[in-house]
Amino acid sequence: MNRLATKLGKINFNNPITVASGTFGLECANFYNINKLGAIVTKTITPEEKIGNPTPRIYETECGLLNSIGLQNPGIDEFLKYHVKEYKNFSAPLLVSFSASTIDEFAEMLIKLEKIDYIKGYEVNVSCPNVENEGLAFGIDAKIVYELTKRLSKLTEKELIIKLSPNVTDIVSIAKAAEEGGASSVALINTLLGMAIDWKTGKSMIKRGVAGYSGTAVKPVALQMVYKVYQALSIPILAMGGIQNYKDCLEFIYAGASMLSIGTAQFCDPCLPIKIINDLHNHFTQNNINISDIKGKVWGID
Amino acid sequence: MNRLATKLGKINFNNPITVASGTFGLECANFYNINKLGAIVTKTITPEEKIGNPTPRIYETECGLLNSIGLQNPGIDEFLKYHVKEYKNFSAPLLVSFSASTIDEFAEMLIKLEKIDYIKGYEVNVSCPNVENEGLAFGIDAKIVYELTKRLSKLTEKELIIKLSPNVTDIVSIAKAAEEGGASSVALINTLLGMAIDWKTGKSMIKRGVAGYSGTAVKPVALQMVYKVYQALSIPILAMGGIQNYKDCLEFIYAGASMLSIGTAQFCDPCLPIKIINDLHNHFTQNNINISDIKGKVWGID
Amino acid sequence: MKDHIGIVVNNKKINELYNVISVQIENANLGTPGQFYELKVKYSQRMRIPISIYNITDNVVEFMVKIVGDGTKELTQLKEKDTIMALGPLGNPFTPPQADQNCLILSGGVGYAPFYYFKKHYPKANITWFHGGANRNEVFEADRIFTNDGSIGIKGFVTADLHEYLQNNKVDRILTCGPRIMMKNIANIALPFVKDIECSLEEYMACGIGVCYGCAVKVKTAKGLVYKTVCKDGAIFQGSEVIWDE
Amino acid sequence: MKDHIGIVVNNKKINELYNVISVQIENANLGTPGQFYELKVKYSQRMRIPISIYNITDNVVEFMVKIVGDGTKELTQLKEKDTIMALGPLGNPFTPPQADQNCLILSGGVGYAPFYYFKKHYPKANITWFHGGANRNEVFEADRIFTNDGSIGIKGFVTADLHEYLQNNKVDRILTCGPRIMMKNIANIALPFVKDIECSLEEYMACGIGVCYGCAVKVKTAKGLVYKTVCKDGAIFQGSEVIWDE
Ligand SMILES: Cc1cc2nc3c(=O)[nH]c(=O)nc-3n(C[C@H](O)[C@H](O)[C@H](O)COP(=O)(O)OP(=O)(O)OC[C@H]3O[C@@H](n4cnc5c(N)ncnc54)[C@H](O)[C@@H]3O)c2cc1C
Ligand SMILES: Cc1cc2nc3c(=O)[nH]c(=O)nc-3n(C[C@H](O)[C@H](O)[C@H](O)COP(=O)(O)OP(=O)(O)OC[C@H]3O[C@@H](n4cnc5c(N)ncnc54)[C@H](O)[C@@H]3O)c2cc1C
Ligand SMILES: Cc1cc2nc3c(=O)[nH]c(=O)nc-3n(C[C@H](O)[C@H](O)[C@H](O)COP(=O)(O)O)c2cc1C
Ligand SMILES: Cc1cc2nc3c(=O)[nH]c(=O)nc-3n(C[C@H](O)[C@H](O)[C@H](O)COP(=O)(O)O)c2cc1C
Ligand code: FES
Ligand code: FES
Repeated sequence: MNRLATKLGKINFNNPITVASGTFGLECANFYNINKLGAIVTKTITPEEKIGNPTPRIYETECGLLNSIGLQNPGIDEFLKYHVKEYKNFSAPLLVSFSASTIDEFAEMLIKLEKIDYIKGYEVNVSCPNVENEGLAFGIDAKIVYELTKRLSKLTEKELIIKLSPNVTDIVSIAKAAEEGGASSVALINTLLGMAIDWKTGKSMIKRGVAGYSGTAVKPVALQMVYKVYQALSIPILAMGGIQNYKDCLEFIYAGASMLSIGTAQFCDPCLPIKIINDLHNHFTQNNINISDIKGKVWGID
Repeated sequence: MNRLATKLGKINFNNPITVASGTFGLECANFYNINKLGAIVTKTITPEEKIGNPTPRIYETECGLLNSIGLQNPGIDEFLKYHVKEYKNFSAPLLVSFSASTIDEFAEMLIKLEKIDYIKGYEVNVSCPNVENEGLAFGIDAKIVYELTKRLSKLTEKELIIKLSPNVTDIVSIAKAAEEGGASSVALINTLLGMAIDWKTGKSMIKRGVAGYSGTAVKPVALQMVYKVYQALSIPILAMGGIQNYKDCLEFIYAGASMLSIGTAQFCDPCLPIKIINDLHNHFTQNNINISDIKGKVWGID
Repeated sequence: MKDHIGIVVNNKKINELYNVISVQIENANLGTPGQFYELKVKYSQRMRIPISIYNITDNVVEFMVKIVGDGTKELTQLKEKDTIMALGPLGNPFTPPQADQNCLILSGGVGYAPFYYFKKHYPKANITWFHGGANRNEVFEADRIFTNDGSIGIKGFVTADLHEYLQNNKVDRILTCGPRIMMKNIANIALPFVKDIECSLEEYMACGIGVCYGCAVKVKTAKGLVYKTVCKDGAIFQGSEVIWDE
Repeated sequence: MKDHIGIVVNNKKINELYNVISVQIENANLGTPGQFYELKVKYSQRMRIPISIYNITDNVVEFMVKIVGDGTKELTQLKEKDTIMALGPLGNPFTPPQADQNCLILSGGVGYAPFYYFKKHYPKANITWFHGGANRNEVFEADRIFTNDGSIGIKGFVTADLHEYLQNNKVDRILTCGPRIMMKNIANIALPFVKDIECSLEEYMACGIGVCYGCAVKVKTAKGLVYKTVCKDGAIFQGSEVIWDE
């Protein structure tokens, strides 16, 4: 029996650990056997090439990371022509993250991606804070998320994950809209909005001013959202936000996660995803449990 | 010349440092001379007594604090009868924080408070995450904030500060509603929503499950909101969220703050507000500047 | 009550789990049994850790610390001459014993700490002391010893023969400190015999001085059920007033 | 490229600002001049700190570290036998010098570091080395020395007499590392004389391995302006391709 086995809406995974979009690349194969991951998630692809945001793009705060990459990517056509092949020979299921500015563009992208049989599912990024009028505008409006998901779900039989923004008044209503539109799972959270200023000079540490905030600091926020969404939805959750070790994973599983993405913490340790898989395996074996025994089973709440 | 002098909409303060509602009490007089504070802000008062939330109410995460106090307070009548007098003999301006469930209740409270001449202003808490249907429901809806502020601003000539929730899609629209309604200043941020779970047992660390999240972790989020609100509004900002030292204060002043509240960090050091005042004084003297020289002057943003 | 700069003068490992840390603190002699300090290792990011007064001699406070997590671990790693912020003494003391009173102390694990000083502070009091712990590492000198695993003393909880004891002995006051469930059981068993049960409670703390209402405990009062603070209204509460099942 | 467990074998203070830290790292001899490691003090919460190879002998890498903030300070506090995670060697080396090339090295402050190993690695190369720094603490052995405050060497920037020098001397390549503004000035002054200007750039880094696009630098390419990564495409870029005013 594989204690770590888990699933999202349509795919079974050998283990619940994957990597957060934008924090992983095939360069990681230099450090460990990528096939050991539960799944691979690509950096977000857009309809056209994006050169990305001006620099500085990165700043480390006391307990988190600010980033303003701006979805730098070669665009879908280049991706399909050159890059996607590089993922072909990995056995870990491939999930492609993509984003666009209109529902039509999203749909066109999905149609193109559908042609690649070794793509096993999609993480639809409606929540990137670092580009204007792309992604985020969608992620904050339940109606648009519903329309988008409805359109996309008709175009594919594969895993359709909607990745949500935490920068909203009510993430549950948006998650529900995705579920009603036919998403097979939801992913949360993308980055919070954050900022840092050099106290000596008043200079913004990030050229674009406001950036995406991730890492340890955001974990309590992410956990709260996963908990609430789990209470309200019946489709599975791919959870992320500040995960640093297997203990954090257990917190998220108790809150309701079926699967987990490691993001920022990889920058401290590129081998972290594999270490976490091992630690989880040991924990589950020692305690003679599997994921479904504890998923969503947080207690002591009044 | 007093380099630390600052003002909100209607009051001048000797220095920009005050204390965040709910994190300070007159017990602090055991540690320092409270009159050295720029202002005193009380714990939030409600129309009726509140016994508060079940325990545990407090949990410290890796880089922040979760709290679920539930606005425990004696209610306004008891407050006016017994407690407010204790503040009478302090020279630091007194700002009373209050909250309620309906606009009428808010207005009735204000009318009662207006009778006390040594109350110099109000922090209207429309943003407490730890009580149901109280405060927060207001803070997330621009229209209600506008109606509430309009009503209250007609009832007082004193400083009227609206304290905003960060748990919203667009804090600027809500801040604007407060400005249009006649607020003389805005305060931000109240706590984010957060959660923590015991990874060993799955037990929620806070009895109510979801709690308010404050401290170092939230500083980048608060800074970003202060920056955006400063860009959009013309009334002054009382800023807070994770301030730990005078450097953090400078970041917030560069982002646009006129005044600053110290909250969670006092739990590490009850004398912190006074230390920060001294450090700010030294910094301003050494650099031969005052607050208005740097307020809102963040640069390097593209 | 002040935020003192304490100087560590000794840090002694008692066993795998426990240390006794001696800290020189200005005016520390003013502290009374049942009061505590909120300690903070300088330059540590953590909030403060409430630790009871275990002993005081010449303005040196001894703290008995059980390692349960990162914060207590940090405390046990302090070295001689290290400084440590010590906010206190905080909270209320146990009521001083009267000459003719028979006091029964019931402590569990690190709940032993405040009573060591209590006993020393009131040398003339009539005190009987039962102490219980999970195993031999959790057990210290007392009149009767219990361990859950039977590795030393009587096998069982500290409450094992309490009912019987109270039937056969005149006890005027009980003083107790330990896990909540232990104190709850003590209150249930003992209240029919003894009105005056002083319980020293624990709750997560933030401010430690009564301003944040973080360390709440639900108690019965004339006004009905209210939350009082462990740090300012407590840490000592009457067993009869605490709502144990919150 | 691997995340090695390095062992500190020496940590020498050169002056108030600078240390040289020697770390034993498996297969370190494979590192070439211009490459760097991402260092991480074990158990520190901070992300990694990119530091150039300053020297290599028998799989011991020397790093020259200038204290500018918390992370670099932590590095200088490492003691013999401490372990430290060392991810690398990362990035591309400077192009090896050809036999007949006259190389001019222009370094500023801690930008000195990679060239020490460059010079050692290519003992037969024709190298002239100008080094500049703010004051005497920022200055190390070189052919010509500049300080902003004139405390040692020529008073002024390292570029002070560059134009004149290039007019009077045949230079085939320039190699430079230092503050961006210095390298920008060098490119402006020198490009009319020298096509081949290898600049070692700095940017905030997160991953260090080319996956996050955090350490971007804008460069001209045949396809137009694009952002390349310092950690994987760099750290060496041609002075003529960098968009200096970003
Ligand atoms: C008035 C008072 C007096 C105390 N006196 C002593 C003493 O003399 N010696 C001593 O060793 N300890 C004493 N304690 C307990 C001590 O404060 C906690 O053990 C300590 O704060 C734990 O910190 P940590 O970082 O090591 O553990 P954490 O990592 O914070 O927690 C480890 C475990 O302990 C539990 N825990 C932590 N803090 C508390 C708390 N405040 N209440 C209930 N459970 C908690 C957590 O749930 C967790 O399971 C006292 C507590 C109070 C309130
Ligand atoms: C490829 C490469 C090679 C390097 N080689 C060396 C070396 O051999 N020796 C050495 O001492 N340093 C080297 N550095 C610089 C070193 O990485 C930074 O000084 C260090 O990361 C600062 O960390 P800190 O925590 O001490 O400072 P922080 O507290 O993070 O910052 C202190 C100050 O330095 C500035 N700063 C910090 N990091 C960077 C950065 N990456 N880019 C630009 N400005 C920054 C900040 O704006 C701030 O003003 C190199 C950098 C790169 C990219
Ligand atoms: C440098 C960086 C780049 C990111 N790029 C993307 C991206 O392209 N698409 C996306 O959906 N999320 C992106 N994210 C967000 C992460 O996928 C993740 O949702 C977030 O960082 C929270 O997880 P963490 O705290 O574990 O990093 C990025 C995050 C970082 C730090
Ligand atoms: C224990 C605690 C109690 C609080 N109670 C209140 C309150 O009664 N009213 C209110 O407006 N904000 C309350 N807050 C929020 C703070 O005033 C402040 O907005 C927030 O904590 C962010 O600042 P900080 O990170 O400096 O603490 C409370 C915060 C804490 C930690
Ligand atoms: S810890 Fe703040 S009231 Fe007790
Ligand atoms: S630091 Fe991530 S790409 Fe260079």
